[in-house]
Amino acid sequence: MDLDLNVSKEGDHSVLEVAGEIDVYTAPKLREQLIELVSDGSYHIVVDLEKVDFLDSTGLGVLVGGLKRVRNHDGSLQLVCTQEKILKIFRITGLTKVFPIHSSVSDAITAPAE
Amino acid sequence: MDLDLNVSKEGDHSVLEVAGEIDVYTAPKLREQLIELVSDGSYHIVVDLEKVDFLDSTGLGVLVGGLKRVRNHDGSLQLVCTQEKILKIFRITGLTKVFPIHSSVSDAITAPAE
Amino acid sequence: MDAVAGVGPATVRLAFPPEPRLLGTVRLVVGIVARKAGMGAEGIEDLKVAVSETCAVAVGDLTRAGLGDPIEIDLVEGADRFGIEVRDRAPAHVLDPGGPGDGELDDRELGLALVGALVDDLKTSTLEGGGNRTSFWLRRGPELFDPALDDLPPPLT
Amino acid sequence: MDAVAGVGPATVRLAFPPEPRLLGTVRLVVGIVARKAGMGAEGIEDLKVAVSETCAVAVGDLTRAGLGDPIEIDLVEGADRFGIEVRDRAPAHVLDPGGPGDGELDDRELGLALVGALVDDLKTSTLEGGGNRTSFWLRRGPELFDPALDDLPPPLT
Ligand SMILES: Nc1ncnc2c1ncn2[C@@H]1O[C@H](COP(=O)(O)OP(=O)(O)O)[C@@H](O)[C@H]1O
Ligand SMILES: Nc1ncnc2c1ncn2[C@@H]1O[C@H](COP(=O)(O)OP(=O)(O)O)[C@@H](O)[C@H]1O
Repeated sequence: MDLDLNVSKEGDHSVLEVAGEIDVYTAPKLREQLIELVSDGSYHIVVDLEKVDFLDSTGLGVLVGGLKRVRNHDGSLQLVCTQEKILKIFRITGLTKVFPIHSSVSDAITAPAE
Repeated sequence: MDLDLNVSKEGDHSVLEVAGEIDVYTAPKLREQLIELVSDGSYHIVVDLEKVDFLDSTGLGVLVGGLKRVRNHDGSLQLVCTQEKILKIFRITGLTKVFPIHSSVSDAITAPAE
Repeated sequence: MDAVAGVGPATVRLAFPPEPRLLGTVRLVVGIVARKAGMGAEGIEDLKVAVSETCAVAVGDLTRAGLGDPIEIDLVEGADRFGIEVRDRAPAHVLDPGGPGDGELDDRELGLALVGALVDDLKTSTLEGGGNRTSFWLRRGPELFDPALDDLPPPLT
Repeated sequence: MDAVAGVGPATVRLAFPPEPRLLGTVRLVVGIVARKAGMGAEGIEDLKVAVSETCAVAVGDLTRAGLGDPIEIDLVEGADRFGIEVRDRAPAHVLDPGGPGDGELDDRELGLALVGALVDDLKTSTLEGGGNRTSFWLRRGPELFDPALDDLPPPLT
């Protein structure tokens, strides 16, 4: 499958690095991973999208689902993305107002909690 | 068109560097170039295929046509090719016995005339 | 596909069974044909997203209906634009009666919003005998200007 | 294309008008689908050459006959092989009566020799109502050994 996930810990944040294409076919794998993180008590999640080549509406839905899950635990879900073609997808759908989007993982981790 | 041709002079040899894909669509351009070289009195031609990504039977036919033309003038047509996928095409069609094939332009130029 | 060699726009047609794993292949093929047609990088990305969203809906509809009929895609090289038409044989689109479920956004609505924002002249209709047709196009070549949508010439049909 | 989602081999179908400039697009598409199906680099190259030669013949035949009918290509992902079938609506193949001309080799003969040497189980037949069908396949997955040509098992049919 053209989606690779890699989780690391940075203080009280879990960083989920996503590489490849997020679409109807691969999004379930991302959804499972987010659910697993939250069940394991990771409520502050940074999703690094810098190595994502493609993102569709299913992928957006999964990220929004992840955000709702962490919010149930007063957590946060932040994104790292500087790729114009991916940012465009968030912008068009109005989700730039929903997700804090940072230009690096360290920016995301040090960002003040909302 | 996905075929770039570049001619240079090396002593009494003309070196024709071919880059791109040689197929039914692009081969006429290569044929014209070979005809032009021979009309201009270039009878010792080295065709450098190192930047060729694809070669079909039309391309082979054009090279054989070029060989016949230079032979009418006691000339030579030598090839430079080290790419396995291109060599395979010459091997399968028995044309490795027809063309001298070298691993560099300088090898081709310094090769003893047959 | 009634194009005659050398006359009218070249249309490359692609058909594939409704399997989600093939959507990546479809995107790559659309990217290749659009690039060969002279579309710029941003236009190619927009077309890939639009065709992928459209086909994902068709894959879902066909699968829910238990149908394996291939989805057909026409890629049309116009003189100054690139057109895509997607056809499937699924029953008319209906929103999942169970709703999006799992507390997540309705992907289909998001998907439609995306396609509508990315391409020009989005049209959907139902096919005689059942099925859906979605078409859209994008101008090709370097973007000389970026007019507001209502500055665009009206669609041909 | 009678494959049903999840049952039997996935077949991606491509159709294009008989224009030589589209052969490069066809090769790229075949390369993509073959790679996604797990073919190795050498197999992909062999399939590209074989499909390009086959389609070039069809483009020539259709053009000489003044026909613009699309050429159809089926790309079949089998369990352990990759199959290609090319169909055109040209009158039965005939060798150019004027001969190759210009003192050059007959490209069509060279082309046929190439395709026959590169792929397995090459078959050609005429279609009812006029036209030609050419099919062949290649094993997929890593080449475990590289037998001399005459060590190969006989074709299946
Ligand atoms: N919305 C659309 N979706 C798909 N194809 C379209 C669409 N609009 C136009 N086309 C097709 O694009 C082709 C080129 O249209 P044309 O008017 O020739 O473009 P241009 O403005 O570039 O000349 C036409 O054959 C038409 O069928
Ligand atoms: N020469 C051929 N050209 C095109 N398709 C072929 C050819 N031979 C077999 N196929 C197709 O390949 C598919 C897979 O064949 P199959 O026998 O299942 O392969 P495998 O041996 O990998 O299981 C079949 O649907 C068949 O129609």
